[in-house]
Amino acid sequence: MAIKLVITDIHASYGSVRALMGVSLNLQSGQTVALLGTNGNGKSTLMKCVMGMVKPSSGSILLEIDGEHFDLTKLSTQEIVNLGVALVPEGRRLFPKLTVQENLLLGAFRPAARAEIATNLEFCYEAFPLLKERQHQLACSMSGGQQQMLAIARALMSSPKLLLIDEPSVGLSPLLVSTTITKIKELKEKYNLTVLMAEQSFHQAMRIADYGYIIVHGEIVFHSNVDELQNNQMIKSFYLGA
Amino acid sequence: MISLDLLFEAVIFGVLLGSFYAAVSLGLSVAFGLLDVPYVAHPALLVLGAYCIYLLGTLGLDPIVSGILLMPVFFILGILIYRIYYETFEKRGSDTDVRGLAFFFGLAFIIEVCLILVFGVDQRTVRASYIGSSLEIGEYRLPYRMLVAFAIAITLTVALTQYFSKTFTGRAIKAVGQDQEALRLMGADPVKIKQLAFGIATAINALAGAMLVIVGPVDPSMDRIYIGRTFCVVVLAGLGSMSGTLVAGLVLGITESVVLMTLGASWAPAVSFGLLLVMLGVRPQGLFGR
Amino acid sequence: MKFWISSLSLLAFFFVLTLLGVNEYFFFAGFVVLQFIVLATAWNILGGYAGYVNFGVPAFLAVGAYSAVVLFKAISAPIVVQILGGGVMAGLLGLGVGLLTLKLRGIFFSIATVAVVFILETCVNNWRYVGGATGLQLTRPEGLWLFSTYTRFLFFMMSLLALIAVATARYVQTSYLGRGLRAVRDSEEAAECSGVPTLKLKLIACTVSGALMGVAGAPMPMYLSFVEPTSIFNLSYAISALGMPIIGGTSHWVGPLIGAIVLATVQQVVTVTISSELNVLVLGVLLIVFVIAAPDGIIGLFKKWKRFSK
Amino acid sequence: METLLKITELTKNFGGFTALSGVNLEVGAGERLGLIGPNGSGKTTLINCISGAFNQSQGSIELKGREITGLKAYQRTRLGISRSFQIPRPFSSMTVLENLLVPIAFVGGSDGPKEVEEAMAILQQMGLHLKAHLQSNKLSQVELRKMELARAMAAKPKLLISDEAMAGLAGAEVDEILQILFDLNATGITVIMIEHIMQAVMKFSQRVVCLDTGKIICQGTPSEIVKDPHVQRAYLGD
Repeated sequence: MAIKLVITDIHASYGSVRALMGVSLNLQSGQTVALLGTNGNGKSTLMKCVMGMVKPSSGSILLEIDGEHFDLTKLSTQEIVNLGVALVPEGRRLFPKLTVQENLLLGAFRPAARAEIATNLEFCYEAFPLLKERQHQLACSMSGGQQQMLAIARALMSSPKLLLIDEPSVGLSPLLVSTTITKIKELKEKYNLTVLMAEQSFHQAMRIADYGYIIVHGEIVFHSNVDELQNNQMIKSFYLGA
Repeated sequence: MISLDLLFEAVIFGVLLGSFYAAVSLGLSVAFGLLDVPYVAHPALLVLGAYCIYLLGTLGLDPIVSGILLMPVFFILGILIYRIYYETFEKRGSDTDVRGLAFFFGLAFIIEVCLILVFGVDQRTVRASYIGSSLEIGEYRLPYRMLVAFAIAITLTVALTQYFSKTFTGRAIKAVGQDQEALRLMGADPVKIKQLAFGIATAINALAGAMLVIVGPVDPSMDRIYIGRTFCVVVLAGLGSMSGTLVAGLVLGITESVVLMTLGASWAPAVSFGLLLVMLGVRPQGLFGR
Repeated sequence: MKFWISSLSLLAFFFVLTLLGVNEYFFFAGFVVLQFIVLATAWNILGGYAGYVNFGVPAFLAVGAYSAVVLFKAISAPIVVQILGGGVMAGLLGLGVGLLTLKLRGIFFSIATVAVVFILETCVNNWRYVGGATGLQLTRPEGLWLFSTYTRFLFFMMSLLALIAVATARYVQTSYLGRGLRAVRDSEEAAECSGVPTLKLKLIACTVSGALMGVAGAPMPMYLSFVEPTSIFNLSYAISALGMPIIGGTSHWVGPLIGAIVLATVQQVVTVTISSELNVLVLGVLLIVFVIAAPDGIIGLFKKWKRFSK
Repeated sequence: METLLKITELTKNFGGFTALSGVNLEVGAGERLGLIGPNGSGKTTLINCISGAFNQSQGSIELKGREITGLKAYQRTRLGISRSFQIPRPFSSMTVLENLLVPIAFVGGSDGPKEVEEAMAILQQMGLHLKAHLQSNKLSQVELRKMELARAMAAKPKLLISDEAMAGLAGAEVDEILQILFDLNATGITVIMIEHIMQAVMKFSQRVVCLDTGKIICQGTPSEIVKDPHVQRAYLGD
């Protein structure tokens, strides 16, 4: 199942959130790409453009699945999700007054995922045993870390071909951040998911990314494979504005 | 002191009355409880349903049968009303509060006045085998028409609860009011889901309208007292919980029937509104609000 | 100043009118139109300026009317005292309703005001002293001061009340109160952080609006020389008091005035020529049309037309 | 530097979740204080407690030695605590000038011609005077931010809290807002700045406080903060 995402020269702004000024990025099958930078720099805006929630003013977003080409800027969010693209949104956006199970079942709303609902549910409960225990509990009554797990599981319920994760570490204590990232790494490898992850925490992202892009003020200022990123001194200055 | 078995009879009658109140409030529980649409025209739709049943009754149709026949018509009517509301208010995101309320309040009055102009102000009833006779248990006489209303109420509530928990669109309807953007991320179109929910909410009014005219004669301005009763039940139930609506309906029915028996009919109308005011003040999220 | 000159001369004109041999029906209908001016203007102080939709207009009318009845029956108070009493009691009800705004907004506030109507109606139905559900006959005194008939006197009294209502609305709108209330309507949170005592302003608006509605209701028992709950606790008063400002335009005190004059006159004509139900239908339809097509009402259209034609 | 604001053992929890636990902070009169920390660290909760939008669960807040915990937000604004909002909240039915006349009327007590001049002066300072009579919902994003600051200024504050006034703005616009805040501080107004744009915070602040998971993890001059391991861990992740 070959998948390719090619983003070229995207310009976009979204309410008060950072404008994007000519962002280009691409993602190969099975690859995990990290989008790095402190928040308010455009990471979420880019994710929203890919999901069709924000219409870029110029530039193109092409998704290739098994040889078939789709221009995501022309599709609605529903159509993009139906192609097999899933987003774990910033701030998780669970349905607070619905139970864990109801949230998960809603994840499988798209027709293709409904057929595999039993296997996906069983897989989620096995990957996140806590969710199985609390399946009849309301989403709002769960802690930050548990909600993050539920949000990821809900996205997996749609058996996605391309998984987008927007700032999973927000609001989590450092310990929980590393367990979340470890779980994503595990799932990614087990089902060779193609993942695009926006993350503030540089070191955490490095644990699972193959390739990284640094975005500052809506522009990609640096991108390279992970090892080069690791030992590059400039990174700290971008992050801390020293 | 009122005798115990009189009180017992009042409670039994209250259960039957309460289940009827629950059934007529289910539509509002969906439209207002789940979707937060200020649907003050819901009771007017109810009375409109009752009059349509009366009309079909003159052709000899049994009220429940005509109620079921009418459901698809009211389903489309509901979708139409929502489209107008969506295009004028929700889409433009303007302050829907004042004008949204005025829209539905105006709609309720238009329906009421049209009914007066067409049918006049005097009351209308329907005939059916189960209206007028009662079931005798010991020395209690339970009117069949109330038992029928009770049965319909229970089946409607169970059917709706199942729909909302077992089907995909049902769950989506429950979710759309909580986070519309997140539902879009699940691959559902929130506008279509809300439209479907509104269609269902209004379709229920066809069957509930049948119950209204079965339980007693109807007149055009009956919708005003039902604004109190339906909103009391929905607020009491906690927004958007179907089973809560049934229980809240029973609470209102029993309270009203006991007050009817003790203080007399003249105090009954104030019960639902009094309860509503207390609930709004003390616990706006209702008994079962989550 | 222009406001005071024009309104006082209008008042003088009405006074002269009562002396002339004009057909009695004119004063009978005129009273209703003026009453709606007071109602619509009063509703707009809370609904238009602060954005809280009060459906409970009949309750305030009834509190005004029944306070007048009690004052008349108990101490046969003159009409002026009845009006003052009605205004004070309705103002207190307004304060009570205002406290609701502490917790309730939007539809919850509106539904609570509907509840007040039905609760008060049930209480009055069970209150023998004021005639309960069957109502009460009241004997009207003969003509008063220089007015040949009592209806002419009431007509002039209501025109005076209309002036007071419009002047109050004008004062509220142009003073810091109006600015504060509009800030509360646009964003209550930002208003609180700009030093606006939001609760105090909402209470003032509710009390003033309530008192003015009470004052509009107080002369009704004398006007009809009969009072009964079902006719006064009628929700169509709510639809009128809400519809007229929305049709006229809620952002300026002239809006409710225009809306009331236009619609109340149409209603009087329709009631006489066809049927009273039809006038509620006319109002309902116009309300929906304006809410959808012209959200800023007649003055909105006028402003657009003026800007367009410049 | 004499103390303007003193916060002792401030704690705030929502249901089970503790947003702030035992925060102690003193802000000097005329100081430029930066407040940083990752999302969800409690920054917004802290300023909501100071401005009166929330009531804290425990702890006290003193303005110039006077306890203000019981006061409502509008009373605190009148005492000199002004704030702008992260997501601008204009009075959309009013013009830009009228937006400023609300705080002037309700804090100053009158709004005659003299006050209109005062408002125009503030707008002049913000570069918005040409748009004074424009309906406020027609302003651009950066103009809305400037009007928020202008409205906060119109309340004659002693303490101005700028809540992410620069989030999402272009480089040049960031510098504009930064210069405005510098000018305001120069007139003796204490400023607490909350931003994610590190260059802006480091350039503006005399002292920077870093919050994480509801606690102050360190404070110091900008150069100290950048080198502090806690901050790096909070921002870069361990």
